[in-house]
Amino acid sequence: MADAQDYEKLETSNAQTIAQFAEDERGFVGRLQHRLHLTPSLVPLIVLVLAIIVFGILLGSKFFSPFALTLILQQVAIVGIVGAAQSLVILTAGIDLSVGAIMVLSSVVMGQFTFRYGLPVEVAVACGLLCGSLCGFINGWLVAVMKLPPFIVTLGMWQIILATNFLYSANETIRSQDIATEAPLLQFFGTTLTIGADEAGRGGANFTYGVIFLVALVLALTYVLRETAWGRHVYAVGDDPEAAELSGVRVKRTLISVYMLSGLICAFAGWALIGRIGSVSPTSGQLANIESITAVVIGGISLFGGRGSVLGMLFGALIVGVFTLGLRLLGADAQWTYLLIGLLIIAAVAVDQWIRRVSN
Amino acid sequence: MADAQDYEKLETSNAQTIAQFAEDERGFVGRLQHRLHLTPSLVPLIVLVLAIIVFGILLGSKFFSPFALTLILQQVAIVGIVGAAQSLVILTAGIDLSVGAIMVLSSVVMGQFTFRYGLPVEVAVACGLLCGSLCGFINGWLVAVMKLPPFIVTLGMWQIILATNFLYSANETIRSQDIATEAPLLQFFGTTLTIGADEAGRGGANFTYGVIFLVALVLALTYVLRETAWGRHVYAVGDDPEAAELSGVRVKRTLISVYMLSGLICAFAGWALIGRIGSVSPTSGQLANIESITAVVIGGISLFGGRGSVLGMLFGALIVGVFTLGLRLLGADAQWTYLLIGLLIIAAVAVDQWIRRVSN
Amino acid sequence: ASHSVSTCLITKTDTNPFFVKMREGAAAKAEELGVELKTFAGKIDGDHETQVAAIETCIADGAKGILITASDSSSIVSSVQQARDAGLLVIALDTPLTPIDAADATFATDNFLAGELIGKWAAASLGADAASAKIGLLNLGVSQPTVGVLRNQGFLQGFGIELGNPNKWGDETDPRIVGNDVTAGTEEGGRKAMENLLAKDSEINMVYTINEPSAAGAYEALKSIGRENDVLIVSVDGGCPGVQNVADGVIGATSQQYPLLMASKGIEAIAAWAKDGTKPTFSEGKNFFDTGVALVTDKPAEGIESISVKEGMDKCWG
Amino acid sequence: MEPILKGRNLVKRYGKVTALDSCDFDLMPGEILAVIGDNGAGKSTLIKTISGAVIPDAGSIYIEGKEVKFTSPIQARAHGIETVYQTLAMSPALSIADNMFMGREIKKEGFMGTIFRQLDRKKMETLAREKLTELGLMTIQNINQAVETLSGGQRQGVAVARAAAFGSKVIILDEPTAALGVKESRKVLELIQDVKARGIPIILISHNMPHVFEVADRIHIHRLGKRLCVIDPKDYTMSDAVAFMTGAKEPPSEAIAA
Amino acid sequence: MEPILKGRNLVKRYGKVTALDSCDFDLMPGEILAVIGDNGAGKSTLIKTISGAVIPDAGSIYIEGKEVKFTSPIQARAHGIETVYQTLAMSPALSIADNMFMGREIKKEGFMGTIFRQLDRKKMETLAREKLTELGLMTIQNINQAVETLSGGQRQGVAVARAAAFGSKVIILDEPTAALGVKESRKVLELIQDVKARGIPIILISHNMPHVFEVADRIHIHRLGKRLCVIDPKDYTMSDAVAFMTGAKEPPSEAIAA
Ligand SMILES: Nc1ncnc2c1ncn2[C@@H]1O[C@H](COP(=O)(O)OP(=O)(O)OP(=O)(O)O)[C@@H](O)[C@H]1O
Ligand SMILES: Nc1ncnc2c1ncn2[C@@H]1O[C@H](COP(=O)(O)OP(=O)(O)OP(=O)(O)O)[C@@H](O)[C@H]1O
Ligand SMILES: [Mg+2]
Ligand SMILES: [Mg+2]
Repeated sequence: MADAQDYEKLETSNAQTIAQFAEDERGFVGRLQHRLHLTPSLVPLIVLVLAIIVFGILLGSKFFSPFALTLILQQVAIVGIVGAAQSLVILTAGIDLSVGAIMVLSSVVMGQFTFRYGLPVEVAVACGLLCGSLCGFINGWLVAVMKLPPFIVTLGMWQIILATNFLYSANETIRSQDIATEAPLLQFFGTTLTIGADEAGRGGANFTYGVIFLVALVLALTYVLRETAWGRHVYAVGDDPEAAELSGVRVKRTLISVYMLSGLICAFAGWALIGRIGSVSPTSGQLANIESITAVVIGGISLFGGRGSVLGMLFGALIVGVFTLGLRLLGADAQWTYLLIGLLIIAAVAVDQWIRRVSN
Repeated sequence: MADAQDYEKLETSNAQTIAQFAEDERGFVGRLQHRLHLTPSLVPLIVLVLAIIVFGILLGSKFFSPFALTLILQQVAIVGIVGAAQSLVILTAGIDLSVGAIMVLSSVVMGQFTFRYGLPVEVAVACGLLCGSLCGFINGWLVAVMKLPPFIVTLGMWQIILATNFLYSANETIRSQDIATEAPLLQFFGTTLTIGADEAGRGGANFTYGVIFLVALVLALTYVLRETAWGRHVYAVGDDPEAAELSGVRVKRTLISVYMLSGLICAFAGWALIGRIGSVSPTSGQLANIESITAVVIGGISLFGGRGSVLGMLFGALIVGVFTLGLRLLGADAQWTYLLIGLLIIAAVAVDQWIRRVSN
Repeated sequence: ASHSVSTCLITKTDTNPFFVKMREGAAAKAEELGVELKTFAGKIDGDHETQVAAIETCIADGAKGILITASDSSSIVSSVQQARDAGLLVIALDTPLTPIDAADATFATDNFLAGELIGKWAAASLGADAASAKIGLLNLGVSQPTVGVLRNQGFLQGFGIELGNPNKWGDETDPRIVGNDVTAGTEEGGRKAMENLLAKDSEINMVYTINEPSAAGAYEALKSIGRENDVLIVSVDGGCPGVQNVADGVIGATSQQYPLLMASKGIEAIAAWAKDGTKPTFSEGKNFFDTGVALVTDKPAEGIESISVKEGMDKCWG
Repeated sequence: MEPILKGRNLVKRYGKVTALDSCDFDLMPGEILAVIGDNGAGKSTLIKTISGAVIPDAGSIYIEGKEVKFTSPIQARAHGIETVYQTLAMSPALSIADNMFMGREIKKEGFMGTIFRQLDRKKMETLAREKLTELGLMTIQNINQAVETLSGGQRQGVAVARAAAFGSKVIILDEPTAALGVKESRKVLELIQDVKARGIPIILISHNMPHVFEVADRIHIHRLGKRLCVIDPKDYTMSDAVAFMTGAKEPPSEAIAA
Repeated sequence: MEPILKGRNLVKRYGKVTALDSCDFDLMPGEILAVIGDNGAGKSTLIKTISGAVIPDAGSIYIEGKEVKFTSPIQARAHGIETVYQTLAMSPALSIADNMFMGREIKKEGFMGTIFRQLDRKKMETLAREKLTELGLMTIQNINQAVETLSGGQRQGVAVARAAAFGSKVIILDEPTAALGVKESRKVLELIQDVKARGIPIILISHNMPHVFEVADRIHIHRLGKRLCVIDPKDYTMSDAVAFMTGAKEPPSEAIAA
């Protein structure tokens, strides 16, 4: 019965002449396309740079000044931090509708623990961060262990956390002045570094600690996602959880850790929020969900999981920030700005898709 | 070279003794499980019936009366109609965040065309329906032809349509009294059929035409999705668009038709909305998105497309309606109600998942 | 105690402290009079359908009366009619219905007057500078809810700016107006809107805000660039943190409203109606019961009646 | 004789990879043409350009001498070209019957069909069962079973049955027996002969040399994105074919000209 | 001799279908055991219960005589059981190297590895390339290519290379050569022999009878969810095996007892 396989045997004696297609030589455009394809976050970056250039030309120094540009950074800081949390979850093919609620509840916990119970502010902050992680853990447990769809889990948790927030805080605001005198640590992320202001202290580049935290967070997450085993597992789980499980990833543990980390980041966002608005207000953050998801999607992260980078999300958030401020400065009124941002969301993604298509 | 295949040849002469596994005999539970597995919409139906029974026991005739039960139907009519549109889109693995905006814009068009331009009300209604379909077409075109992600397309369109709505309507409400005297057709879906009221016209079962339309729509869509080629194509596209394309489905055409139909249904929802609230109000419908998605997901339709039924969505909407009314009648305050509804959303889906798991 | 009389309170939202206090006022009064109270609210400002559903629920529940702050003052009318037809007493709180007689009674503040008071005060405080003021207007939302429009237009009228369409903000042509932006009535929105306007013109020196949280947010934006002392902020509401902010110099002046009063009066009226069928009466010369509005500031301007911050603190809510 | 299907200078690049590199291709009427080649040689890409699933970057395709430009598989199907893709192209959540009739559903007769456009499920199910029985795929218990619950081999059987049932001009099979059992593979080979007997030409991609040499009239050897040569299985041994395919031997010059 | 891996009375139902019906199973140390059977006979289900990917409804599994209960494939891997699934189980968007080292990544040495937990990409890439070269999968140009851009056969090659590189006690291969070319299949068979020479037993599921008869020490014939019999390839012909498998012939009683 062996003779039929002789035709196969013959082959193996053949020397290992390695078959190799000729590399296709291309010009600059080709190499650029290839680069874009390999680094998807380049695409939103290009859109961002183009947007800044266009608004810079249209508006001149009013827009293209250190003051206005760093203002955008400040305005997107909260959305960016929450967007980082959202990115992690979306990379696992989930979605987190409760990010805004977790953020607000955490900030309320920090505030109330300090002012209502008189705890040292450091302890209160730690409790707030713990609270965020706990909310994240519940999300993660329901998604990973109970195998419920993330959308519905976080939709439910959104309502639960928000209602808890209102019930617990009794809708009471803690005023900025009180915080500044009694617990300035809560406003830590609001501290501003100003570079190059005029004598009166106006203009110049303003970096709040919140902005610096955002940038550091995005860089750290980029490193973790690219360079550690945990990061690869996050991508694998988002890509195909069944295949990941079969090839040795602890899918449940990875999912729970992602949701917990997301909750923790949201709690940091809550802290940064106190820095930004000065006060602790239980009604903030209602739009954080939709804004963070917008940033993530414009940033090129696939809602089906496994593809995209946190850096892209940051550019996505900045694109929205640039358009919002740019359009307002151009004199568009609030409703028109709203409409144009809608158009530009679609246009930004269309450009992105177009570039990707060309490079394929 | 043929001899190696002799072992194969031998086989084919063998008579067609058909290999068949023994059918596994099971008891009642087994058959029920199997039934649940085959008809996924049974699961939300069971949750619904249980919820009605529990609230009926807790609240007695206040809840378990024709009046209260039909009231729930009226309260979910709009969400249900929008949910039907949402279901279609979600079955294709998309999502439509613009449903609420399309609904409101269509109702504003119907109202303004009648009152601002003095068009005959039939023409104005037709224009409203056309407007909805057109919005749907734009969504569909961007998704199918431009290949943009549905989430981002409808997010952008949501903002665009809503801003258009505010700009066009100048935020003006058309009053119920004016509509009733000048263009009663706009309130058509508000017409109520009362069965079994007392002499004073109170109590009894109240069915508005809107409710009847909802039921008819759901039945019609169920038929179309199950029994026509188009319906099978919708499922195939949602399941795996590439495979559908390769096996001969006109994916683009199917997608565009789905979004257009969804837009048209939203326009009908806009018409029904006028019937429900009496007036034409440009600020209505802000929550239609999230509520319709909630209904769809509780109804067991997969957000990843291709699985679930419109009937399930209807039960999903009713579950939310029953809980909302039941909890309010039990005297829970609004925040507690939200909190409990959040819990119940998660619980309903957990039960659903549990039943599915057992039946596997 | 078993409550024979049941009432409903339906507010626009139950997260805004204004409505929270209204609910507390109602609850306290209801407790005192032995009336059962159920509260309802829209999920967001402008959430009209939930209010309609709430009215239906109240009817199904057999309530004697409804207190409502309508999200959409004219759209709610048919539902209100339905409730009245079912024998319920309906009282509009804070926001009058259109037409105003669609409700059995209205207990409200005059929001236009509230705006006008701070407008006049601001013009007087700026004195000669008013003619060259640079004004930023921080409104509620793009859907232009009535309350927001009334306060905004009242402020402009009081300040001496010619109005365009009085039912709409944003169509004024006065060059002193730098721009409008929306805040959603929150600190976050207030800060962002203020930043946007500052980027447009950093010389803004007069800011109108829809409520005190957005004023606090605007102040943070100014503080971050060191201009908190050369900009005058005015606001409306009179919540305790807001009045405290007037004391601290964050806000120049605010128009104080009295939600607790509205709510407790409303509960009293329904209790009376349930007892013997008496309907509430109106304030003299008005077609509604005015629960009043007072300008709170420690820098009174000539010819404009105001109360001191201390007095404001005594009457404040939330 | 004019080829029924002809490809000239087909080029397809994926990023850096050139999957098709000026590839030619000929299918004669009524023949079984086998396409063999190493993994990644570009065989699947070649047949995808022919079936409209991939649009080539350059080159032209002719059906019975007339140039055609397919932009979707539906157009190729309208020309009677039916394909079983290596990835099978089925909707996992739908039933076997639904999948077999996807895109060419049968409507009920009478007004239920014309007005209400109702599908004739019974007829489709009967036909589907018939086709599967022909292939001997009888371990499938339920024609309404979702495709995702089938074993890998069962899925492949369904895909082959679909192509055989509907192909009218050309049938393309990309590794149709890869996951099939001995018995089932046999059935597919028989089916290929049946189809050929009906006068319909077949393109068969396979790594199974005995199968290829058993049924093929001509063998197209693909290497590095190109047609290396075309040989007659009667003139060469399997060892020769494998040697050409892997580059161990130079192909004869007359085969290159063929 | 004690079997290294033993299954007794394994049962697995999917809804109405009984995929495993009181199935027994034995793998002896150092042997190559082939599992053959019709499509849908339950072969994949059997090996999934052994590799922890599916939890059986009933029955027990023993490793070296000790009962084990796997609830996840990770546990089986921890016991040195490495599996190539029919569906391959790879993350399409990740690179070849990422996929090969999924779940057992190599960290950098020094504090970058211990504190910052940085992966040693270079080492992983070098190792991955080595393994692929051993299999002769050299048409893969770039070890950082996403798996989704590979041809079907290339993917299979990567999966086999992964199992061969890491299996220490048992290697299970579910149709490892189904999509492979002649040359590549050959390499896999050689690899199987190599692994056996290292003393590691192998379970091979295949529909390719010549391959099975070439490498197997014993052949487990699976039919209708059960082990029908176990035969020695030296005592029977391929025709016999196929006849048993399809029910055309009764298996000899001594084989059933085996
Ligand atoms: N969608 C794609 N994106 C990028 N590269 C691709 C894509 N499809 C195929 N390729 C590449 O093109 C080359 C040819 O692939 P093709 O699938 O045509 O090979 P094949 O001859 O069918 O191989 P096999 O016998 O393994 O199926 C391979 O190197 C593969 O990596
Ligand atoms: N997840 C599942 N859900 C339902 N039924 C399944 C599932 N997996 C397998 N089956 C059924 O179990 C039976 C055995 O399948 P299995 O995949 O084990 O067969 P196999 O012997 O590996 O076949 P092949 O040679 O085609 O791979 C089949 O009838 C199949 O339809
Ligand atoms: Mg191929
Ligand atoms: Mg198998």
